[in-house]
Formats: sequence, C-alpha cells, structure tokens
Amino acid sequence: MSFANFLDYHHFPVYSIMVLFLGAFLIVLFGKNKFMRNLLAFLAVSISLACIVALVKPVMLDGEIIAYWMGNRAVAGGYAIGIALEVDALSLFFALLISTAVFVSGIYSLQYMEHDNNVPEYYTLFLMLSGGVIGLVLSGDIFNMFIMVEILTFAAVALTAFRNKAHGALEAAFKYLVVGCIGSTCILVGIIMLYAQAHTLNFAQLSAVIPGNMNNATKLAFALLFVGFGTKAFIVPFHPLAADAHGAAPASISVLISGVLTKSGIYGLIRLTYFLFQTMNLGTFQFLLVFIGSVSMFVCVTMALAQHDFKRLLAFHSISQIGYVLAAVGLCTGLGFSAGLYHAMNHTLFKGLLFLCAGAVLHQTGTTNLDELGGLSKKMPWTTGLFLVGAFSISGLPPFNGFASKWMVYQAAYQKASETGNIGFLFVTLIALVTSVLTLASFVKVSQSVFFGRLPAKYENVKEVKGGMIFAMCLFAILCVVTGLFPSAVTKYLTEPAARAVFSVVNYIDAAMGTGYAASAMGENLPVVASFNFNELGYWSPISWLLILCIALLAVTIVAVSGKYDKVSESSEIADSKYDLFFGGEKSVYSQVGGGDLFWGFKHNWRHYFSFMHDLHSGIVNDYSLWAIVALAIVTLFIQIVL
Amino acid sequence: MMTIVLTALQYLGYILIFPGFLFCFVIGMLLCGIDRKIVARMQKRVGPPVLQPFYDFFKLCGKETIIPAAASKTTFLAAPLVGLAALVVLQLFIPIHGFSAFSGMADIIVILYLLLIPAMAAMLGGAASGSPYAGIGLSREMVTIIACELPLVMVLLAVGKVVGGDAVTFSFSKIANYQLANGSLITHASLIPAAIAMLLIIPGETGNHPFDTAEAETEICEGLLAEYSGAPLAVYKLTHCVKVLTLTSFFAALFLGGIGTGIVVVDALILVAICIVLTIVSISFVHAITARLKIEQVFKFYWTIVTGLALISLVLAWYGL
Amino acid sequence: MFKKLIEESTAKSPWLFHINAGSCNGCDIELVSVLTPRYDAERLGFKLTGTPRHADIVVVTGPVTSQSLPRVLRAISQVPEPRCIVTMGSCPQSGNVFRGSYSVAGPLSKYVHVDVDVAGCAPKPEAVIDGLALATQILKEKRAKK
Amino acid sequence: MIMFNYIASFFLIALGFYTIITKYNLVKTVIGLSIADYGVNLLIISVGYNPGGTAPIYTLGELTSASYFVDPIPQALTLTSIVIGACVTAMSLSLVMKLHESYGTLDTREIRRLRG
Repeated sequence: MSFANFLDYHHFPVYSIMVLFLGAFLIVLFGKNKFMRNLLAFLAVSISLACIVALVKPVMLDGEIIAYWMGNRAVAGGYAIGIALEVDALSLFFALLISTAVFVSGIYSLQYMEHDNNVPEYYTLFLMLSGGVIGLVLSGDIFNMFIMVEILTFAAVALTAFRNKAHGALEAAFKYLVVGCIGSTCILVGIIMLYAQAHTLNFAQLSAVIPGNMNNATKLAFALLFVGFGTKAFIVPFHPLAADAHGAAPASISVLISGVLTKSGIYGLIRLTYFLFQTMNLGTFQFLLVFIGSVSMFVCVTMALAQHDFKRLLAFHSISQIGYVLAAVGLCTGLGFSAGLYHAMNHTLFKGLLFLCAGAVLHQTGTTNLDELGGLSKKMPWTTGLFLVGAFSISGLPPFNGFASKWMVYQAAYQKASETGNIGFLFVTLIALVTSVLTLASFVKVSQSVFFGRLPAKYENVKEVKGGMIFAMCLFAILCVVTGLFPSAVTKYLTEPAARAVFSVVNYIDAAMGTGYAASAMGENLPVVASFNFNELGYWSPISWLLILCIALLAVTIVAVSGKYDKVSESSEIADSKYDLFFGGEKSVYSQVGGGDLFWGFKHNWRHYFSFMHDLHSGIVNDYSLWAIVALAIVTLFIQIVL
Repeated sequence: MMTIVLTALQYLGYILIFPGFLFCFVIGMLLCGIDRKIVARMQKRVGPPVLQPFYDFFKLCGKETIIPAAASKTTFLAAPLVGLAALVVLQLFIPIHGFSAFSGMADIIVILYLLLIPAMAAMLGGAASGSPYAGIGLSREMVTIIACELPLVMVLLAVGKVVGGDAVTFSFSKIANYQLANGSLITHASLIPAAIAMLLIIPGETGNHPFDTAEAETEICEGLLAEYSGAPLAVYKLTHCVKVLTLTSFFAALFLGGIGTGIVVVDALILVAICIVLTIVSISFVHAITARLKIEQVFKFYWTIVTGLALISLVLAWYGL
Repeated sequence: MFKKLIEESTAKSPWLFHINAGSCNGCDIELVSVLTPRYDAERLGFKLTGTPRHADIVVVTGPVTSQSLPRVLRAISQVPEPRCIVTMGSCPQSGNVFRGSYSVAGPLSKYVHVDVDVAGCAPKPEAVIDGLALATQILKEKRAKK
Repeated sequence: MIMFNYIASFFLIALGFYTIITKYNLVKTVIGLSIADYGVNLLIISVGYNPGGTAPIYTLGELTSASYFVDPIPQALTLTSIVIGACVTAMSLSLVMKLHESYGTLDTREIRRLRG
C-alpha cells in the first residue's frame, strides 16, 4: 500500500474522527507539558477541519456519496455486516460546521483556560466531545450513532461540571446527565426494536427495509428515537437542561454545546424522519415538527427575556434558534430545507461568537450577571464590537447572516401555507417574525446592561482580553459577515446540495448497499418526492445594499465632518459638572435600569404568562424527567395515530 | 467608459438628490413642519412657521456638542449617522409609481427589518450615553417596536397574499405592477382594515403622539436623547422627520399605488401630496385629539385593536374575499 | 452663508429649560400659560424641553434656596453653548418676600451671569414673551460672536 | 417464555423511569437510571435469543442451512450497553458526592439554584 493511498479522500472521514480521539489519548499521556498539550490540541482540531474541508469538493460539488466500510467489510449477500461511515452532502454539511466550531473553540480555549486547574483533562474531554459529534454525523451505522451520542453526552456532562466551584455547575451537570440518560435509553431501545424487525444496524439498509414494513413496534421505535434525539437537540420540553448546562460550562464548551450538540440532535432528527421513516409526504408529521419548532422558538425567546444571566440568556436563545431550524426543516420543501440548514449554520457561527464574548466578559470581570455589569464598551472595545456583530446577526438585522436565513424561513413557511392552503403555517411565519423582534429586544437588553450604560466603580481596572481570544472571536465574526453577504453562494454550494441529499434517499441507500438495492428492497414503496424548488418569494441583494449604505454613510460623514460634527467638548481629567450625566440636577450616582426590569411594558401585559413559565421551570430534576416521559408518551400516541 | 461614468453619476444622483438625501431632507422636514402647524391650528393656536423644523435643525448644528464623561464616544457619535444613512437607503427602495431607483434589491420583508436599523442605532446611541433616562427610553422604544411589529407583519402578509394569489409574493415590483394593472389596493375590500391598521402603525413607528412614550420629555427627559446636544441631536431630529416620509411613502407604495402619470417629477409631486395627506390624517389628527399613553397601554393597543384589524384583513385575504 | 443661516435659525428656534429653584409655583403656571393657545409662544419657535442638553434658554423661577442652589448650578452648567439665562419673577432677582431667610441663597446673579430679568410676581405672560424675545436676540449675538 | 422477557424488560424500564420521576433522593435517582439500564440490557439480549439455538461459534465448513444459533450481535451490543451503564453510574455517583459536598443535602427539591 503506497503512501498516496493514505491520502485518498475516501479515507478522510475516518481520519477526521480518529485524529480527535487520538489527540485525546495523547493528551492524557503527554498533557502535563503546556506546550505539548496546546500543540496536540491544535493539531488535532486543525487536521480534522482540514480533512472535512477537503471533502467539500467531491461530496458537495460533485455529489458523490462516500460509503466507507471499516476494515473493508463491505456488503455481502445483501446484508451490511461491517461498520460503515457514510458521508453524503447532509452529513458533510453538519460535519463542516461542527469542525469549524470545534476549531475556533479550540483556539479560544488556549488562552481562555490558562488559569484553570486540570487543563489536560479539559482538552481530553474537549477532543472526545468533538470526536463524538463528528463521529455521529459521519456514521452510517445506527448503533455507532448511539455510541457516539453516549460519548458526547458524557464528555459534555463532565465538561459542564468542569468548573465545579462555579454557580450551579454540578447541579446542571447532574440534571443534564439524568435527562440525557433517559434520552439515550430511549435511543437504545428504539435501535434494538428496529434491529429486531430488520436484523441489521446499517442505516442505509434500515432505511430501505423499514418504511415498507411499518408496524406498531417500529412506530414505537420511531417515537423513542425521536424523543431520544430531541433530548440531544434540547428542543422544548428539554430546553431547561440546555439553559443550565450552557450557563455553568466554560464559554468554549458552551460554544460546543450550543453550536455543535444541538446540531447533532437536529441531524439525528433529520436522518430519522426523512431517511429512516421517510415522512416526506406525511402532512401530519410535518405538523409535529413545525409545531415543536414554533413552540421552541417562542417559549425560549420569552424565557430569555426574563433572564438575569448573560450565558443563561444566550442558552435560551440557542434553543429558540434551533426552533427556527426545526420548523423550517419540518416544512419539507426545498426552500424550507435550504433555509433550515442555512440557519443551522448561522446559528453555530453567531451563537459561537456570542458565547465567546460572554466568556471574554466572564474572564475579565468574573461575572456574567446582567444586573452587576455595565459600561464595558470603554474598557473592552473589541469585545463590544464583536458582540454587536453577533447580536445583529442573531436578531436578523441586515446584512448579517441571521437575516438571510430568517428571511428564507419566513418565505418557506408562507409559501408552504399558500401552497397547501393550511392557515397553520401562516402562524409559523408570524411567530417566527415576532420571535425575531423579541430576540432583538433581549440583545438590546444585553448591550445596555453589559457593554453600554454606566460602568460600575469596581470594574474601573478591567482590561481587554488577549489577542488569541480576540482572534478566535474575529474568525466567527468574519464568517458571520461573509455568510450574510453572499447568501446565494452559500445556498448554492452548501445548503442546496445538503437539501437535495435529503430528497434523494435512494441514492443514499444505493451508495452503501450497491446500485439497485433500494429499488429491489423497497419495490413500489420507493419514496416519491414531490418536486421541490428553491424559488424565493422576494429578493434581497445584501452586497448592493451594503454598497449603497456605504456610499450614503460616506456622504453623511463627509458632510458631518466638514460641518464640524466631530468638534466636541469632552471632559478632561478635572471633574466638571458639565460632563456629568443629567440627573435632574442631582450629582449623578451609579444607577442603571436592571437587566430584568427592562421591557416592563411588554412583561406587564404578559405577566401571567411569565409567572406561569417561571413556576414551570422549577429546577427540580424530577420535573424535567417527568417532562421527558410525558413528551415520550405524547409523541408515541401521536405517531401511533398518524403514521 | 463614458457610459459607465454617466451611470455611476446617475446612481450617485439617486442616492444624494432624488429620492435620496436632498429629497428626504426637504420633504421630511416639510412634513414635520406641516404636522406641527396643523396640530397648532387644531388647538386654535397660530403655530410655528412651516419651516420651523429647518430652523431647529440649523440651530442645533450651531450648538456645542457635549460628550458626557460616562459615554462611549465612538458609538455616541456614530449612531445618529448610521441611523440616518440606513433610513435614507431604505427610502431608495420604495417605488414611486413604477419608478424605483434601485429595483430588485429589497422586498417588503427586508424593508421591515431595515426599519429596525435606525431604531437600533438610536437605542445603541442612547445606551452609549450612559444616562439612566436613556435606559428607560430604550426599554420603551423596544417595547413600542415589539408592539408595532406584529400588526405590521400581518399587514404585509395580507398585501402579499392579495397581490400574489396562490403564489404569494413579497416583491415590491409585483405589488407596484399589480396596482398599475388593477388600481390601488386600498379599493380592495379585504385590505381596508389593513390600511387602517397601517395608518395607526405610522405614529407608533415614528414615535409621535400618543405613542411617544419612549421620548416623553416631561417624564423621562427625552429618554434616549437625554444626553445628546448639538449636531448629533440635529441628526436625530432629521432622522425622525425622514422616518415620517419613509413610512408615509411606504403606505403609499403598498396601498395607493397606481396613482400617477409615468413622468417622474409629476409622480414625485403626487407622492409628496399623498404623504402630506397621510401625515395629516395619521399623525396630526391623532396627535391633536389624544394624550400620551402609558407604555403598557401602547403595547396593549397595538396587540389588540391594531392586530385585530390586521388579522381581519389577513383572514379575508387568505380566503380570497 | 451657512453661518448666517445658523445665526438666523438660532433666533428662530429657542428651546427652553425650566428650573424651579424653590418657587411658589405662581411663575411656573404663568410660564406654561405662555404656551397656551391664547399667547402661543410656539409661533416664535419656543418649545419646552425635558433636559438641559437640548436647551438654549434656561428659565429660573424661585428664590434659589440653599438646597436647590447646587442643583441649579449643575443643571445650568450642563446646557451647551451658546446659552442664555433668564430669571423669571422677582424671587431669583431679589429674593422677594423670602429675602433674608436662612434657607435662601439667592439672588441668582451672585453665582452666574444672568442675561435677562423678567420682573413681577408673577410676571404677565406678555412680559415673559417679551423677556424671552430679548433673550433670543442675546442668543443670536452670542452665536454671532463665536 | 421469551414474551416474559419482553414484559419484564419493559417493566424494569418503566420502574426505572418511575423511580427517577417520583423519588426525591439523588442516590435513588441514580438507582432508577441503573434499573432502566438493566431493563434495556435484558431487552437487547432477549431480542437475539433463539429458542433452542446453539452458541454462535462455528468453524469453516460446519455451517449448513440447518445450523441454528443465537444471534451474536445483540450480545455484543449488550456488552457495550453494560459498559455505558457502568459509566453512567460512576459518573452520576461522583456528581452526587460533589453535590452533597457543596449543597449539604441529597434532596432534589433543594438542589435548584438554577431555575426560572
């Protein structure tokens, strides 16, 4: 076997997983040395990213589906015996955004974690987590998916509890572990029930066999798997876990939990509903996905409005954005898929950026409590600027990326509503738009309470964070802007191939099992996909808009500056009452509207809802487990009835 | 080469003169002046001259700009300029009877979001000043935006449904063409509630009476603008005036299209006339007969009455009535 | 030309900030009556603002009690240039009937330069408008000198 | 006979979940997780079971159409699942210890600093 053989791109999927696990192992051995540890971690994440990026051309652009059999144990006698990795455009899309997030988070960790104890363990777990997620999305074997889910759950739980002195870290980890294990148990039982029916664990073969042989047992398995992957995606009713875990974990891990773990759950749900059970033409099932998505969107954004903690607020937003993704994906139109995947990507980028900013604030001030912070923009200008980029992106202000994808989500929902004549989808558009403006509201709250407003005296000596952390944040910020400015390129080269992959189950099956297998195994059950299109209802060209805005801004600035706009009176060091804030004539003291008390006019009208929600999120692990079981029961009933 | 230069100059002219800055500046100020005059006349006062907003603007340009010690200077100074520029760019996308300076760049949903940018700039500028009054003003401004957003979205969706039929549309040019062919949308029975809702949204979006809780000068010292003085304040006042023009001409484009001759100058004059009428109806009359609402009343008003009107329209449009 | 425009505008759009320095409210009511339909000072461009940062003319009423003095001075210092200070009623000018009281620190002219005094207890609205018109002229001159 | 296995395994899983939901002691919650896990293990092993089958060990040439053995894959899966179950128990018990250190209680109703 020549060396060139190793560089064949068919091996890259397995490399990208192996290198992370190998790095984790080596860091345990050699991690005592700081340089060695950083080098190993950096190498692992960058090689993994490189392998994934190298796959873009064959898989995304040329449309090849890579089926990689471990140890060359390929299909024999119509049965998949070996363990497979199967990479189609959908897997690669998720792998791409996961490895990007892992890469940036890794760079950020180098400086962010330097004051912590047990850093080698941190990197071990970090790499295990990353390897688990990439393994999950690249795997073509359903039991392997389960193993990877377990690996990433354990790593995430351990990392949540990593700073076990932090407020609520242990508690969050325990809750996450309990409900996560309920989810994992569901997944495992579902897998076994499928195995009992089909006697195979290969995803492609299951996809070919199961849809034609639906019975009560497979339906129950479907419900179990759905709830299991739902807990991994933290959709409602599992969102309190996400909030707890994000708030307690180190910021670099919050990036992974929000940007990566939730994506793996969404990936699982897509694979489950559209490949394994092929519910494309089932209106009622789409209703379930869209309903859960819309509820997640709205409930979590209102929960976020009521939060007092920076990271906890971001955590609730994270689930709110996942709601967008799920609702868009559930629409099951070409545009809907494209929009949902686009938004999933954007969510990873802007939420990663925001968590890194929160981490920077925590790193420098030691707190993320919105009621204590304020006025940091004078001390941390870079962080402020980058935070604003993230905040504008997530609240969907043009021309940042959040707008492009949200705009597509609205269109997809409205188009679907109009095509099917179902007024329910219309309300999805409305909820999505209202959620978007509520998102803006809560980020206005954060910018007022953390970065602008008055600077409390105890933060007079706060400094900007170090260059490495700023660099990591800049990477995300640049990606946010770029993906926002070139929406047509992103949809054409990334999301549309991935969306097409969802609609070509047959290719997925044939790539693994041999050409013609799908047709022979499924017979007349071959999925008939209604024609799908990516046509949009309106138009939006961010580049031209930005160009015009720049010209306009330039013109205004020139006029303003020539009119001595920048000739201002500023305070010198001498205290002068002229430069005090106007305070009704009083000597101004530190006073700021607390983060929780902003938007009183809104909250007052919704006070019953907010108090109800507050009581509901009781923080008791038994309640959260009960929600999970109730969700399982409801989904089971629903699926038994409609499928 | 010559043609490229000429095209560039033409677009530059669009941005700077018509329908860009100069047009917005003059007409926006004029609309506000007329508004103040009409309100005064309705209260049996003589009222300020129609050119009063110009005087205010130039006076403020000549005043000293004070940066409070607690403020972040860059954001404090840049926010007004960004807001103004974004708003003027927004005006460029709104078609004037078939004439659109930059067609095919932004549809009505984009306009909805672009409208947030000036508000966002004002909020960030206010927050950057560090004033506690600005904190309250910011809170109220945001609640007003949330309040207006829901009915506004419904209005836009209803229009999109009526124009597109089964193939719903968000496209401005399709709306304009539909009205050229079939007459103004306001004659469409199902859209009359939506038009009324939109008329009620205009004062809320511009922050005029009785929805000016965010800038209530008597209770929270002008809220967001509490610490602004001199030229930045002048820019804010101008932004407010331009916003009146933008929203009224947005209304005209949505509901009163198809009125015009095809000659750009004449159409522009017709648009100005329409905007004046709309300003008088939706801003001045409402201003003169109401007192300022409390912020939770603003929210309640928009999410019940106005949303109800818009919802009626949406449902009617949905079932093709 | 531009400078001329600003000067002219300064005279046509004077915004008021009203400080009550311990007044009995008589003058405050009269000041508000200046803006009512009968006298309508808005036809001259007058407008009451809520914050000193927006103001051109500061109207002080009341005898300037020792409690209010630092507040009055701080608020006046926060008004951007060019600015003009008008005292309204006899109290801030002389102390009126409160003169000699232990709690009165006035008159105001001991602490800041006062541009216009409008006498009376309380002054008639016509007198207030006259005083304010005078103040706008002073404002214009200050602007021109700059 | 095999039916009894299925019923028992689902009973175990349900019992585990019931324990997690109703018991307010952290250790009992962990026990509930383990019980559910045992139920799953029993289910997996039962799925692979063939009445009267032999051990899944054969050498080349021995395999005929009549040879009849237990499905080996679920047994492998069970091993994995048992390992994972042990990890869950170890991990959660260590968390319980730490929680007891910092909160001074094992009652879930008092371990709720993060809520709302």
